[in-house]
Amino acid sequence: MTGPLIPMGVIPETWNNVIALIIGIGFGFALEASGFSSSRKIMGTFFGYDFVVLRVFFTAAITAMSGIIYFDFMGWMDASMLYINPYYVSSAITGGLVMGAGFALGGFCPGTSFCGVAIGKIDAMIFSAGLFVGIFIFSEIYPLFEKMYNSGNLGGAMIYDMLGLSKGVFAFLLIIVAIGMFYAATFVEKKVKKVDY
Amino acid sequence: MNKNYIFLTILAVVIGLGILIMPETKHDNQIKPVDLLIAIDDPSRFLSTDVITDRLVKKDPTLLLIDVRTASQFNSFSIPGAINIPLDSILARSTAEIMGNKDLDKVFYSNADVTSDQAWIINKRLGYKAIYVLQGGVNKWFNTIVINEIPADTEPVEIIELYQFRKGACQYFFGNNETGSVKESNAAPKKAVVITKKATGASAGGGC
Amino acid sequence: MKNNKRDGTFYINPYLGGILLGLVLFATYYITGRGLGASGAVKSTVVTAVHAVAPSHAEESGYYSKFLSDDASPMNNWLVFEVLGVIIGGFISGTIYGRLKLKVEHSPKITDKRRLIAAASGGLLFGIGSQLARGCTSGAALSGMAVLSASGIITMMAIFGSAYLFSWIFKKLWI
Amino acid sequence: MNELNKTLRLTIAVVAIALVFVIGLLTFQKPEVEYKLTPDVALSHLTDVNLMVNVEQAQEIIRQNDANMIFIDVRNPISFGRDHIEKAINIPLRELLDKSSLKLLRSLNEKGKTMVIYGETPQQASGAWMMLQQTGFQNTKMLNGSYTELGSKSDKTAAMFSETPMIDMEALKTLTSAAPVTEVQNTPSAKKTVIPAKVETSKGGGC
Repeated sequence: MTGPLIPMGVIPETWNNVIALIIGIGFGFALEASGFSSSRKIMGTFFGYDFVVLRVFFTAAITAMSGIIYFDFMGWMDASMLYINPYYVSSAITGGLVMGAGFALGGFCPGTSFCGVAIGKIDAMIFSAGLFVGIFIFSEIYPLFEKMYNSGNLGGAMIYDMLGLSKGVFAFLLIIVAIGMFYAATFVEKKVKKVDY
Repeated sequence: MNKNYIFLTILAVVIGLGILIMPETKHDNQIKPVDLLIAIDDPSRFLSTDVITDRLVKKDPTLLLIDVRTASQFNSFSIPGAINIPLDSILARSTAEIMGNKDLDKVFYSNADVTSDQAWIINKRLGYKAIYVLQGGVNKWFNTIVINEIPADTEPVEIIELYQFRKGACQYFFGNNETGSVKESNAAPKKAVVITKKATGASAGGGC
Repeated sequence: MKNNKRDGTFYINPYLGGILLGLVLFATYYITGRGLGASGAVKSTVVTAVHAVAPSHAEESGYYSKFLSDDASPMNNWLVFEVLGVIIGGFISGTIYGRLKLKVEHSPKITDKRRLIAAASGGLLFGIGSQLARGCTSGAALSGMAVLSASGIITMMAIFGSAYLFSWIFKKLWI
Repeated sequence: MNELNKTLRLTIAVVAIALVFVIGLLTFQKPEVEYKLTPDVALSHLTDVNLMVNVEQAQEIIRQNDANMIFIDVRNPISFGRDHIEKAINIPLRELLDKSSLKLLRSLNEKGKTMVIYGETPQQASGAWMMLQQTGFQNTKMLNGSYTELGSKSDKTAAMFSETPMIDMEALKTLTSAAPVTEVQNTPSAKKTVIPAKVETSKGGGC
């Protein structure tokens, strides 16, 4: 049984929505149980009192990455069939910068805000409402961004290709860097004054 | 610090080392040798001359005949509507565009089965779909469609019908000696060209 | 111990949470061949809503029309069901750990109103940014990192870099 | 931060994941056969005359009884049982890449034997030969002819399989010249129109 299952036709497309719901439940549970439903806990990463975002984010990325690489090697999964988001240089960076500002103001990102909504955080609900409005505004003023949105398309570029490394070397470095960051985070947490939330 | 974290760090580094020493898997669309052998052993890739002729006469736009013989052989005689891709240029980039067109049934032919089948095997290995071989090649096509002996009246109905079909197809391609044949013979190959053009248009569209 | 679990302050080990999230992400890739996402669901909803209210406007607009096709409604989208699942999953976890409570969470130094205004503007910016970058933290950054795509890692660095910068500017909102 | 001190479930999870990887790697087997030639090289071998054996050469090999030349019969066992070249080894086409066949072929390869593949038709031999060539058996040749040809010198039905053009141009001429004169002129012109179509194809493909 080689994955990805739906593109390979192992699971019919009609199951798509059911699978989406189940995966969403897992996603929501993992986020909420780690504390991503609390904006103050999330913001701890940026002030150094609680690095939960850094830990969860990098552990998740490394787990999924190793899984994909190992499964690909063992022939259980065809990594070349995975969808790679196209890389548009300027719009990715600008979008990231705008999102960072939104992160600092709102204290949520879209996924975590839905988690906050689920447990009754009013600020999360307002954040989600803002999300709708933001996307609506973007769509309305899209002609202004159109040029930037479509410029500098590098397609489904891979980071290790851009850096001139092999996939294995980059993945290994990522794991080492992440472990280093985890230790640094623990160190910083001890130094920074605890914040009650 | 919790001792477990040291253990977990080591475990994570070991997993990372595994990734580091793992050779990168190559992803091409080539089918596995074992699957290729199964495909070679499966005769369903062979289409009979009558089937192909029927589709040619019906101007099937999804049919693309590919002549893998040399250009000189192609120019001296070829099945109407075919395009010429000699075997040695079967891996050229322009060929890949045609092969990648999923809407076309690509049928290789040569004088007999051998060269066309070799072209088929190479393309099958590269993972192309909807590729076939004309069974018997031009020789058989010529000797069944162009040259056909009138069966005796005592033959079964099927054989007589087959003869009539072949005779009709032959007249469609090359005209006959009855009056009014000039126009017909002129028109038929031209139409065959139209089929090819449609096909190429489709392949260009798919490639772009 | 059991009391502790129910009082709303219990969180699982963040590394365990990360592994759970990573397994969910891996399962998503293994089953569907695509990553997770959240902002895409909002986009689908917005597109559907605009299309329902002003169909001609949606069809003429350069952006909406990208996501409108004749046969399938954009609402019938993988991500919409996934986000519904996120809400259900969050609710389950909130129930287990006793965190279900209607409240506005903010620093004691600011008022509810200020927190809500900040949240609304944050959501707005996130909405705009996620469309520009073709995905949000989960869709572009996390899923992109799992497959080591350039867009994922660049977007992740841009988000966290600018969030570090802006969080010091808006420090008063948080501590 | 007391959640950081609870590591039992985390350890179990990480160990479980690592175990999946380890089990996967332990059960991982390299495929028995892999392509050793790129498609381009394989294609170039198709036109290599040194890798072909025609009927006369094959008959010569049989006469000389050269110990370094081994005939591989890829026909089905029934045909092989009925009649086959002396000392030929029967490996039916579908079993060509089976473990036992590969073992045999590899041992022959190591001994430096040249294997001549023959089948019912040259097309059958060609398929088996191409398979072996591409999977790294360089010491293989194909019989460019059918098995029945080996026995008799001129077998008309067997010649049907060979790649020599058998188009009776005379018949074609009589077919077209039987029609009025104008048509004779028309037919070549009609053929010419086929050629531009070919040119256009390469254009379209290159786009």
